[in-house]
Amino acid sequence: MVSKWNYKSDLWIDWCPGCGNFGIHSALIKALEDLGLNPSKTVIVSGIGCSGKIAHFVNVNGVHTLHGRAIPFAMGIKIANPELEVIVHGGDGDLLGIGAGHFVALGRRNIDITVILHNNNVYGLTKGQASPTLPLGVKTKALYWPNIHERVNPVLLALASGYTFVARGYAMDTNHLRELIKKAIMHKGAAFIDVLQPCVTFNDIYTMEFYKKRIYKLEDDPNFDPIVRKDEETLPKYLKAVEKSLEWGDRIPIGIFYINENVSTFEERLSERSTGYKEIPPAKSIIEEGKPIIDQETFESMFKEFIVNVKKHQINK
Amino acid sequence: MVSKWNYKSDLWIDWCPGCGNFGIHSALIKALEDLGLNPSKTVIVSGIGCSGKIAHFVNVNGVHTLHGRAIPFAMGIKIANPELEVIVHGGDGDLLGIGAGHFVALGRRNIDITVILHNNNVYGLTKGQASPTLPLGVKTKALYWPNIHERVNPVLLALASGYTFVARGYAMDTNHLRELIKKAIMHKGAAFIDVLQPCVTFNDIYTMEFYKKRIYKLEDDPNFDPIVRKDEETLPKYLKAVEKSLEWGDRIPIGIFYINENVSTFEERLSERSTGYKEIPPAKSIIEEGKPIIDQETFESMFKEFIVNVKKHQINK
Amino acid sequence: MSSVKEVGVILGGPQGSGLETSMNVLARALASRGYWLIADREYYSNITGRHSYIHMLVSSDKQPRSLRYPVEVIAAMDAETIFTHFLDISERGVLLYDTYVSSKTLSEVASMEEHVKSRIEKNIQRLGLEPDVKSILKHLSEDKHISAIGIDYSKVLKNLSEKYNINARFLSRYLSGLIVSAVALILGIEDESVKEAFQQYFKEKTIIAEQNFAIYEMLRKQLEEYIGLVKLDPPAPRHSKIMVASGNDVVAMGKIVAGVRYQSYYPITPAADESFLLEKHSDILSKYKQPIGSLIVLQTEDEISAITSAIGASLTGVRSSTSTSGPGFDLMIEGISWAGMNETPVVITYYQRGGPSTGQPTRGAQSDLFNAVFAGHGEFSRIVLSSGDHIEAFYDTIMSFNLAEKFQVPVIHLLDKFLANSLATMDIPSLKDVLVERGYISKGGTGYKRFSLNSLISPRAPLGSEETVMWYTGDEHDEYGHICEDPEIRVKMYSKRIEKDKIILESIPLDYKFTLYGGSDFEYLLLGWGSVKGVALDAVDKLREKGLKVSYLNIKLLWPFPTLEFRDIVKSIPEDRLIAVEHSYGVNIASLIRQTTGININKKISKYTGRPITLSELLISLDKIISKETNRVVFTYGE
Amino acid sequence: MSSVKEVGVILGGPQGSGLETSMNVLARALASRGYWLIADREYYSNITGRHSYIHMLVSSDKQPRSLRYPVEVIAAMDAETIFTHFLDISERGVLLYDTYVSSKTLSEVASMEEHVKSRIEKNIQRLGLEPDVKSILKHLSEDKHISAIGIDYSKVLKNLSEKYNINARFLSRYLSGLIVSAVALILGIEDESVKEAFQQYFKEKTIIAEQNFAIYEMLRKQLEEYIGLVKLDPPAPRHSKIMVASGNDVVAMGKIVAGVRYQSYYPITPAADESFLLEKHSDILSKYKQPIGSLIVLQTEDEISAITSAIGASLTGVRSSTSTSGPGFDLMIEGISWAGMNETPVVITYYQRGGPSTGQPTRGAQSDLFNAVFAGHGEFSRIVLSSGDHIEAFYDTIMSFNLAEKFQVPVIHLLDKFLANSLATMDIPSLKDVLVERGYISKGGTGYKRFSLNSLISPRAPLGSEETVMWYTGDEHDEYGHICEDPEIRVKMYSKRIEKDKIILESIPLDYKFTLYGGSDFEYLLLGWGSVKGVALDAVDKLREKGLKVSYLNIKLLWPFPTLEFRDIVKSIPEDRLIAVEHSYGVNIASLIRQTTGININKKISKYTGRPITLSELLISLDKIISKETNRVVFTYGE
Ligand SMILES: Cc1ncc(C[n+]2csc(CCOP(=O)(O)OP(=O)(O)O)c2C)c(N)n1
Ligand SMILES: Cc1ncc(C[n+]2csc(CCOP(=O)(O)OP(=O)(O)O)c2C)c(N)n1
Ligand code: SF4
Ligand code: SF4
Ligand SMILES: [Mg+2]
Ligand SMILES: [Mg+2]
Repeated sequence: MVSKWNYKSDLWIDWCPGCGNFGIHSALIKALEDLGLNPSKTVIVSGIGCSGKIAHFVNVNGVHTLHGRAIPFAMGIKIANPELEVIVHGGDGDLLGIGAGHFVALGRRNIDITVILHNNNVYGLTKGQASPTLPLGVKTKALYWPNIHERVNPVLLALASGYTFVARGYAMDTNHLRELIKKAIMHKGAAFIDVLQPCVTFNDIYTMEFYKKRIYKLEDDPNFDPIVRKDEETLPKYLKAVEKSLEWGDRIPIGIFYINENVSTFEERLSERSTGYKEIPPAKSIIEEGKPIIDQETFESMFKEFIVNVKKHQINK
Repeated sequence: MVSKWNYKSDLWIDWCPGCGNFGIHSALIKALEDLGLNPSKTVIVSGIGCSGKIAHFVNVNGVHTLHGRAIPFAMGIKIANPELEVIVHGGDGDLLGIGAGHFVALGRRNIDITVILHNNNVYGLTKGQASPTLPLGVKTKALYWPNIHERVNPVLLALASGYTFVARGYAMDTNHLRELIKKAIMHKGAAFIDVLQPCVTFNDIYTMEFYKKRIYKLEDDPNFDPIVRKDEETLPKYLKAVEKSLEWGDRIPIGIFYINENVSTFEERLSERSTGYKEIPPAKSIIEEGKPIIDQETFESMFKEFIVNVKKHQINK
Repeated sequence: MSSVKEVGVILGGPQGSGLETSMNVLARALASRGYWLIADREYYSNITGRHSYIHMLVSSDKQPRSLRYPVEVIAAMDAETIFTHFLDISERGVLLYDTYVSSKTLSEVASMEEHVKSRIEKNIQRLGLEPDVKSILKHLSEDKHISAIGIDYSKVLKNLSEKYNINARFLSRYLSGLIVSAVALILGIEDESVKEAFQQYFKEKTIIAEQNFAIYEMLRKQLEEYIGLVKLDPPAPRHSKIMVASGNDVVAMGKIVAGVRYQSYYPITPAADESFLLEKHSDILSKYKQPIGSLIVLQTEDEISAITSAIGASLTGVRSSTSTSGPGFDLMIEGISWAGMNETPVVITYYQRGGPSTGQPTRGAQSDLFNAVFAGHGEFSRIVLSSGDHIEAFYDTIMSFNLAEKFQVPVIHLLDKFLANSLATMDIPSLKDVLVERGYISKGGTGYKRFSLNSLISPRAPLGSEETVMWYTGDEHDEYGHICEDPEIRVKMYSKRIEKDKIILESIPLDYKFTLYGGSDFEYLLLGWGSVKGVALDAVDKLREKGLKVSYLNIKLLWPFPTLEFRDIVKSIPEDRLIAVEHSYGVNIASLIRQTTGININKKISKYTGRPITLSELLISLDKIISKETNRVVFTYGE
Repeated sequence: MSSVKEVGVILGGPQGSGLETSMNVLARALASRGYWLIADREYYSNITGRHSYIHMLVSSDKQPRSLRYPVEVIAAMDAETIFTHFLDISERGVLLYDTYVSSKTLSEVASMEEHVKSRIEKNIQRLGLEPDVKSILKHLSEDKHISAIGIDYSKVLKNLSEKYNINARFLSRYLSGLIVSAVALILGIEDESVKEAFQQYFKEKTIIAEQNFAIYEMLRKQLEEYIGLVKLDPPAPRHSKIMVASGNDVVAMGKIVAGVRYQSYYPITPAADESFLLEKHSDILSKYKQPIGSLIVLQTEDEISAITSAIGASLTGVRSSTSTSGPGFDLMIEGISWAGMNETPVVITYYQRGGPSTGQPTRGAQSDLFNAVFAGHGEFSRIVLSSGDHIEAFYDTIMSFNLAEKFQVPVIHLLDKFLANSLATMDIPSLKDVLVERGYISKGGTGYKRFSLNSLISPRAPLGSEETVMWYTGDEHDEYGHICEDPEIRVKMYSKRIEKDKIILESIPLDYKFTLYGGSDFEYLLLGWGSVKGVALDAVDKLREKGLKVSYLNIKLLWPFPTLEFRDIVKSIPEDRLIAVEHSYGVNIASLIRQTTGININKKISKYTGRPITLSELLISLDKIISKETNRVVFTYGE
C-alpha cells in the first residue's frame, strides 16, 4: 500500500547501531502506513530514555515528556481531544519504575490509548543500570553486582491493572509487531504491548540470540483464544491470560494475551457526566479572543445557589 | 496473656465514632500483645489519611510520613536496622493511588515488612472522594457523580507485584484480623493485608451491613491451602490465589490467599553484596564523635585505582 | 439595647456537627437582610470530634474585611467551645449554650489537645475560677455582664423528632439549624429570611428546610425575651442581589467564566472544594444554549499526574488548570519546569496552608512565597499572582488564564486557606469586561515551527491542527521542537524563555501589579499581599481616622516583580517607614522586594499560628513599630 | 621545538567509542610523569554516535584550574572531530587524524545536528575553504603551520588483530588505546608510564592492557619522527603518589570517609557514577579490619523513594544520603520538607545540569541555586554548600554529614556536571583532621522527647534505642512528636526549626563560608561559587600579573547566607567594583546576595551554553566590565 504520508522524520536516528529500537520504529512506521493515520491527528507521547526519543523520529506529532510521565501527559491530550490517536512509548524504567503508579491508573481508566513498552531490561540512556524488568540475580554488563530486585512482569501487571488489550511483541519480528500495533491502535480502550527489545550496548543477557531460541507465538496455539466475546468468558479468559503471562524461561510467548472490549472506555464514562463531551470535547470548545465566554445571565443562573435576594424591607422591628 | 507492655498510647483517638479503624487498631494492639513485641524495637510507619494517624495511637515507635510514601520510609528504616519490626499502615488512596509505584516496588524487593491497607474505598481525611478501590459506577455519599474509575484489586495487585504473603481481613472481625496480623508479622518477606474497613462517615455503600452478608473465610474451605511448600507448588497455588482474588460481589473471601517463603528476602540478597550486613547492618556501625572512620592507609588501599605513583625520573628524553 | 453597626459572632462545636451548614445558612439569612459579612472557618485536621468554630463579622454599612476579638455573640454546641472561647466574649455580650453542658468540667473534654487544655487551665486559674462550665458561666454573667442564655438542646431536638417522627440517630444533624436559629433570634433577623436561607441551602431537600425552620419557630418562643438582644443598625442600601461564597467557590466560578475545559486535581485541603464545585458543573456547561463545550474535571492518581495531564490538555489548545496546596505543589515542580521549557500555558491554583510538610493542613499561612516563585530547576519565565480578597480572586482567576495564554507560561495563582475557606458577601461580579485574551494562536500548517525564534512569543497551534505536525520536548530544542544541543540555539531559546519577563512586565497594567489603598500622601507604607489585605485596609482606615497617614500597598504581581513601579511608589518615604506584614515567620515579601528592588524593609509584622491576624493585633503592632519600640512583631492570638 | 609549561589537548570522536577510557589512561600516564592536569568531558545525551570530546589542560608546574582555547594537540577519531574543532588548534599545533577520513565531506557527517552543521559550514565558507576534510587539512598545514599527522587507523588495528587474533567485530574497542598512544607519543611520555597506565586502568584484564600497549609500540615506530613534537617542561617536584579522579569519584570517596551507611539513588546524569563507585564498595567496607559496618547502596524506583528511604535510614541513626540532579531534586522537595519538619539529618548531593526540565542532560550549569535554597513549602532551616573544585568537594562531602547531624537539618551539597565529569590530578587527601561530629546524640529512655524545646537542637535518639519510643510526623507536633495544633506550641516549634540558622551561622568557621583568593588588597572583587572557581582564580592571577588588583571570593555556604561576614569583606570597595560570575542566565548569586545583604551587584558575567567558561572568555569579559564598556557579558564559546 502506498501511503499518502511519509511517517519517517528526517532526523538522524541516534540509537546504537543494531539496537532493538530500530525494529520497534520500523514496525510502528509500517503500522501507521497500513492504517494511513493522519499525522496531524496522531500524537506520539514518550517518556525519557533511549526509547523516549522515538517521538522525534516519526513524522506525526510528538510529545517527548518527562521520565515516567508519558501516560498522564497522554491522558490529558486524549481526554481534551478524543479525536486524536494517542500512542505512548516508554522504557521499562520509565513506565514500570518511576511511572508504575500511572501505569496502574491508566488500566483503571481504560482510556483509548495505546502503550508500547520498550522492554530492554536496562536503563539504556543512563548507561545500563538494572530496570524493573530485569530478573533477580541477573548481572548485565554495566552492573557491578547481580540484580537484587525481582522483575516486574509487564503483561501480568497490565492484566492486574485492567488494560483491556494486552500483548507482547518482539522488536526483531517487525511484521508480527506491526500487526500487534495495528490491533492495539484499533482497540477500543487501553491497550498495552510489552515489546522485548534487545539493547546491544548494555544488555548482554537478553540478546537476540537469547530470544531467538525461546520465542513462540501464542497464535500458533489453535486452542488459545484471547478475545472475550461474551461476559461469561471474562473470567476464564482472564485467568488463562494470567497463566500465559507467567510463562518465562525456555519458552517465551509473544502475541495477544487478552482482549476485552466489553469494558466501557473512559470516553464513554465521561460522556455520562458531561453529556456534550462527544460532540464538543474540550478541544472543540469555542473560546474566542476578545469575547466573554458566558454572559451575565448564564453566570447567575449557573451559580444561583450562591446568590441571595436582598429583601426590600431590610430591617427587623 | 498479660503483656509486659501497654501498647495503647494515651492520646484521644480522633477517628469518627464507629469507624472501622478502631477495629484495625484493636486487632493490631492485640497482635502486638500476643507477640509481645518490644515497643522500642517496633516501628509503625504510616502514610497520610485517617488511617495514617494510627502511628500516634499505638505505644511503639511511630513514623507518620508523607502521603503515599510510608513504604519507602519503611524500607529505609528496615534496611538500615533490620532488627526492627516494621509495620506499614496506609489508606487505599495512600498505598494504591499516589503510592502505587512504591507498592509495586516493595513486592519486587520482598523486604521483611508488613503492609496493612485500611481499605475504606474513599479518601477519608479529605472528605470522602473516591479512592482507587471504589468500583466503577459506585456513588458514595460525598461524590457528586458516580465513580468513573474501575477499582484496583489490592490482593491481585499484591500478587502481581510479588508479595510473598497476601491476605485480606475485615476491620470488624478483630480476632480474625489479629491472627492475620500476627502471621504477617512473623512471615519472612513482604507481607500484605488488605483490610476491608467501613468508613461510617463517607462510605454509605461498603457498610458493615454490606460486608456482614458477604464475607466468608478462606480457611473454611478445607481444599484451599495457600501455602507454597515446595517449588512445584508455586504456580498452581499462585494461580489459585489469583482466581480467589477475583471473587467479589455476593461472596467476599477474607483470610490468607498466598504464602511463599521460598523467595529470598531483600535482607538475604543484601548480605550477598555486603557480607557483613547481618552482623553489622548500617545502624550498628560505630561512627564515633571526634574520630575518623577510616585511616589513611585503608583509604588509599580502598581507592588504589585512583592513585598513581609518580616516577622518579620524571622526564622523557 | 441600642443597635450597633457591627457584630462579631463565633459559632463553635465539634468538627462534623454541621458548623459549616450553620455558617452558610446564617450568612444567607443575614445577606438577604442586606448585611455584609465575612466568616472564617477554623478546624482541626480531623473529620469528627475536634473543636471547630466559625468566626464572623457582620456589618450594617460595609463589607467587613477582617476579624476581631472579642465578639458580641458566641453560640456553643458543646462545653469545649465555652472553655476555649469564654475569654472572647465582649462585656455585655451573649453566650448561647446547651444547658446540658453546665455541669461539665475541663478534664472531661477528651477531644481537647493536652497543650490547649493546660493553657486554658492556666487562664482559668489566673481568673480564680474553677475549671468547669458552671464557674465560667457565673464569671461571665457576674463579672462581664454577659447574657449566658441556656437552651436545652436535646429537649428542642426531642420535640422536633416527635413532630416529624425523626429517628433519634439522625437528630444530631439538626444541631446546625438550632445554632443558626438561636443566633438569628438574638440578632433579630426576620423569620422570612431565616426560612428562605434554609430553603436555599437545602434546595430540593425541602423537608429538611422545613424541619430546621420548625426548630427556629420553637426557639422563637423560648427565646422571646432575647430577640434582637444584639441588634444591628439598619443596613445601608445595596444591590438587590448579592453573592455569598467562599474563596474556593469564587475561584471555581472564575475558572468557568474563563473557559477552563480541563481541570485536574488530587484531593488536598484547602484546595479540593474548588474542584468539587467545578465537578458539579461538568454537565451544566454542556446544557447551556451556546455551544461552549464540555468541562472535564478529573481526579488523578497524584499531583504529578494532575499537572502533567493538565499540560497535556493545554497542548491541544484547551484552557487547563489544576489546584493544590504545598505538598501537592512540591510534586508538581518538575512538571512546571516542563511547561516552562515548552512555553505551555497552564494555571496552577496554589492554596497555601501551614507547612512545612503536612504541617497544619487545615490552617492558614503565607509561607510558600519562595516555593511559588523560585522552585524548579533551570531558569524560565513564570507568572505568580496573588489575590487579596474574594472579588480579586475571581477576576485574578480569569486573568491567570489570559496571562498564561498570552505569554505561554505557567501561571501560579497563589491563594491561601484563609481565603479558600472563608465566606463573604459581595456584589455579583460583572462579566461585562471579562474578555478572553488568547495570545498568539496559530493555525499551524506545513513547516510549522512551534518555537519560532522570530519573536519572544511564538505562534501556538494546538495539537490536532490540520496539516500540521509539531514536536515538544523537555530537552533543549530547535524551532521545530526537536532536541538540539547546539550552543547558539541554546542561548537563543534559553534567553527567549526568560526574556518574556520583560514583555510581561510591560503588558500587565499597573493595577494588576499592585494597588495603593489609603491615599498617596502616606507617611508610612504598610505592604503585603494576599490575605492580609483585609486587615491591613481596616488598620489603615483606623489609623487614618486618628490622623496617621498610613497607606497599604497590596501587591498582586509577585513574579516577575514590578521593580520599577515599586521603586517609584515607595520613593517618597524613607526605607524605615516601610512595614511588611505576612502570615509567615520570615515575612518573605520583604526579602523578595530586597532581592528585586534593592529596597530594605526591616519592619515586619508576622503571625504563623495558622490563625488569621486580627485587627487589634495589627493595630497594636503598627503602634509598636511606628513608635520605634520594635522592628518585628509576632502575634499568636486565636485558638 | 622547545618545551612548554602547559599543553592543551582535545581528544574527539563519536560517543561510545572509548574516549572516556582514553582520558583516564592518558591522565594516568601523564600523572605518573609528575604532570598536573584537568580534563573536561563534553558529550551529547546519547549512547553511541554523537560527537564527544575530552578537553584537557596539562601543566608541568601547577594544577591547571581552567580550560582554554586554542589547544596544541587534537586527536580526532573521525571526520566530525576535524570539522568541529579545526579552529581550536593553535598555530604550529598538531592534528592527529585517521587517513581514512581525508576524503570525507561535511555533508556526509550524519551524526551532526543540522544547526551545528550549518554553523560550521559558514565558518568554512568564511575562510574560503571547501566543506571537506582535505581542504581543511590543507588550510591547517599551509595557513596555520599545523602538523596534520595522518595515521591509517584501520591498518594499525588490522595489524593488532593479526597479532592477537582478535575478531574484527571487537577491533573498534582499541580505538581508545590508539588515541592515547598517538597523543602520548606526540607529548613524549615515557613508554613505561603508558604501559603502567594501561595496566592500572584495565586491572585484571591484563591481556587488554597488553594489546593496547602493543598499539603504542606499533605507533611508536610509525610516528618516530614526531615523538616529543609538543614537549612539556620537566615537571616541578610533587608528592610521590597522586590521585586522578573525577568529581563523582571524590564525592563517593568523601561519603565513605564520612561514614555513609545508606545511599539511595535513582539513576540520573550526572549523578549516577557517584553511586556506581559507592556500590562497588558495598562489600569492601565489611572487609576492612575495623568493624566499620556495611554500606547499603540502593537503586530505588524513583527519586521520591530515594529521598524518603534515606530519611527513613537516618531515623535509625545512620548517616544517609542520596544523589541526583535537577529533575530528580524537584521530586525530592516534598521529602526534604518532611526532613526539615522532623529535624532529620540527610545529605542530598545535587549535581546541576542544564535545565529547565530534561534540558541539556549531559551539559553543565549553575542554574539551580534558587531551587536548592528556596524550594519546599513552609519555612525551615537547611544548609546549602557548594564546592569549587575536586578537593573542596571531597572535604565538603564529609562536612555535609557533620553539619546535617550537628544541626539536624537536610544538607544540600550543590555541585554540577562540570565538576562531576571532569578529571583532575590532586594530592591524596589527608584524613588526619577528618573528624566525625555527630551533634547531640541521645540514648533516649523512658519519657524521651525527640523534639524537646529545651534547646534549639534537641537530643536525637535513633529508632531502636533501648527502652525508648518516639514519634515523628510531618504534621506540626509537640515535644514527643505527636500531632499538635496548639498555637503556642506551633510558634515554638516553627521558630525553633528556623532559628537554627543563627547557630549554624555562628558555628560554621569562616573558611567554610567563603574564601578570598588573590589578596585582601583588592580594588575589584570577582565573586562566585562552585565550578567557576578554577577559571576565576586563573583570571585573578593573570590580572594581578598585569598589576590589576582583582581578587576572587569563592562562596561556599550558600544558605544560610553569611550576611555579616560578607558585608564585612566587601565593605572596602564600592558596589560597582563587585562582579559576579556564574554558569546561568541570571547570575543568581547576585540576587541572593542582594536579598540577604542588601548589596547590589550589577556587573555580571554569564555563560549558559552548557559548556564551561574558558579563561580567555573570562579575561575578555573582565576587561570589558572594568573598562565600563558594559555591565553584563554573556559567552558562548565551545562546541
Ligand atoms: C526524574 C528523572 N529521573 C531520572 C532521569 C534520568 N533518566 C533518563 S533516562 C532514564 C532511564 C532510562 O531507562 P528506560 O526508561 O528503561 O529507557 P531506555 O533508555 O532503556 O529506553 C533515567 C533514569 C530523568 N530524566 N528524570
Ligand atoms: C502530596 C499530598 N497530596 C494530597 C494530600 C491530601 N490528603 C491527605 S489524606 C489524603 C487521602 C486520604 O485517603 P486514604 O489514603 O484512603 O486514607 P483514609 O483517610 O481513607 O484513611 C489526601 C489526598 C497530602 N497530604 N499530600
Ligand atoms: S543503549 Fe541500548 S537501548 Fe539505548 S540506543 Fe543503545 S542499544 Fe538501544
Ligand atoms: S472519615 Fe471515615 S475513615 Fe476517617 S475516621 Fe471517619 S469514619 Fe473513619
Ligand atoms: Mg529500558
Ligand atoms: Mg481511604
